[in-house]
Amino acid sequence: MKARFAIGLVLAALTALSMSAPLTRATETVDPVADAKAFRDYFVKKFPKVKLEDFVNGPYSMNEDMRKQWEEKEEFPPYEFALDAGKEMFAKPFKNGKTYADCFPNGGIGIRQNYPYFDEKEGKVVTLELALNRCREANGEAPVSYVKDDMASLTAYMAFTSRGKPMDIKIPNDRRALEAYENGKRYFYTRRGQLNFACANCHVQSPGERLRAEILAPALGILNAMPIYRSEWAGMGTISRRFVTCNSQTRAVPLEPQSDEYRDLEYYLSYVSNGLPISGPGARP
Amino acid sequence: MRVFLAITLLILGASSALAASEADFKAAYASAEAAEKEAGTLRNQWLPTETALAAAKKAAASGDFDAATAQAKEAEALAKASIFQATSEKERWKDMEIH
Amino acid sequence: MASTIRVRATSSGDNTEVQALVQHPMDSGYVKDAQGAIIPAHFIQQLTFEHAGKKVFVADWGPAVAKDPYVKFSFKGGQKGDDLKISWVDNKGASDSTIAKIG
Amino acid sequence: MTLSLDRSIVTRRLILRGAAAVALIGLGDLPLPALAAANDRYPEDAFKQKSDADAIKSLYGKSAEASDKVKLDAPEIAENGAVVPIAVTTTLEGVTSISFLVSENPNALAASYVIPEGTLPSVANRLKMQKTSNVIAIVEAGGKLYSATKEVKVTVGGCGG
Repeated sequence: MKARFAIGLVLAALTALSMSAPLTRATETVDPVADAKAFRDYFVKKFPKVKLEDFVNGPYSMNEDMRKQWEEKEEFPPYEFALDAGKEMFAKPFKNGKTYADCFPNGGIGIRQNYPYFDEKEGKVVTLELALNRCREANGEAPVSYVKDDMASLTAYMAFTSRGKPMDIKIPNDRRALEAYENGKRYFYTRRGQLNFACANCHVQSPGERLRAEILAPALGILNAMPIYRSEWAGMGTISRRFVTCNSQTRAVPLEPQSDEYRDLEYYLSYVSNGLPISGPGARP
Repeated sequence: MRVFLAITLLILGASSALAASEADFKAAYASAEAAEKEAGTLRNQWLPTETALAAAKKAAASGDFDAATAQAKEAEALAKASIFQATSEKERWKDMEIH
Repeated sequence: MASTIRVRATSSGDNTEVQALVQHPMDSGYVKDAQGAIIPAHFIQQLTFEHAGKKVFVADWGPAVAKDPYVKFSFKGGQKGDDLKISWVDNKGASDSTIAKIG
Repeated sequence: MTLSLDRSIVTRRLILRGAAAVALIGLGDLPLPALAAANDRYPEDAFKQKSDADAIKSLYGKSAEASDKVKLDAPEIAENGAVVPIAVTTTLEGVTSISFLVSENPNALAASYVIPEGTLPSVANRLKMQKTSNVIAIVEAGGKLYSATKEVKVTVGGCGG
């Protein structure tokens, strides 16, 4: 079964990759297909012993002692309560009788791997968290905080329904989509904060290394396990919460959750992880 | 760039010898705030800048304008550094990109 | 309101393995909140498991047990479909209990 | 009349009373639950002790000897001091109690488990550790105490905001 699973992954990835055509800009080409291939090859070459789909397990794909502690947690994971709460919330109708299922394709089940997507009408990246709050507002409900439990529970349930499905992010042949992708890439490699670190310094140059108690996760598949229950937070965290805390770790002032930079960053990071399985919700240190 | 820094340090050293007045503080705080605002437009502010600005305000409120001015100058230096970081990274990020 | 106790009890014929995850803050009394005030100690003191009217396991916990505490043990006996009663009481006198079916 | 007896005296007396009770049962039914409740009293005092030695003394009234029959499973470096997976299993016979202590915690005793007749002598749980410390697993078997100790390194994560 494992071999077939891996081959399935590769095929799914190749089809997804070949979809988006490169855009030639005045100065240099923005070529997501080539980027994604180079991105994956870098990690596969740097960690030959790590199976492709195992990268989504972040620090646990990098360190045996940590992995053992993770496997123990996964026997009865701490995100169990968020998952149940998310399932309940997902089915509870809004005041107008509708539910989240009415806002999403396939009733919101098994679709997490297609988020974020580029909305060509709006010309912007739409993430799962943004779509959930938009669904609430469209049905007369107040939006929930992007960094708190309700959003984490909802995304935990939606991720759970997609477990195992390969990440499948599309970049339509639209200059604005390629620009959003490029913004995300630039953000990822730009040094920020007084400590002068870019995301890439930790997650590309030194995954597997220790940052005091923590082992740095590889960037490949880094969002596949989201949302995560972190022992550090003694609670759930969405992608928004993770980006905000990463910024403050380098002593940079975080941006508003779901601001353009963060949504483009999520677009880039998800795209270059196409083909790797969704494993959310996850448990992390 | 290094020469410029050396000169500012000299000026800073000289003026702090005299006790800072409220006016000195207000001027220093205003330019620090302006620099931090610019860092904001570049979407690249630093947390230490904000702590220094807050410390400056607190010191001024308690009437200690020496400390308040020093903190405001510190905040301005930090804000300027974050602006420098944003502008220098505009192209430099590509060096780190995986190819 | 869903019970705070999640249980997985599976019988292998002669032994029953029990895993429990309980939703509880397990505050140790040593942690400060955002405003710097100490969060008072609030933790489960005793968690009891009973099968066929007999106690098969009793956990006495202090504040050093992790939040949303987990415990795993096994006992001889217990068939598929049997009831397993689980109950806890904390240092503030709050309590909860549930009856799980052995799978 | 709640004497704060420590557990081992309690258990010895219980066994005597238990034997007497069993003998009586033959004559008529005798309420057994009162027995079971007796040795399940929450060891308040033991949890208040600072050091692991005092906690063990308060809990069992005797000291433990290290034994390789007690298998303690704990990480080398805790991924996070708030959730440290620790488990113990033993091949010793007649196990009646299992406890876990974290020497450097403010109060050493973390958890103590009553292992009734018929329950297997192995427990897994998740503890909190304030800092790098020895973790001690205690097994009471046949009225004697056996222990295993392992150091677990604990530090904070990340590079600091």
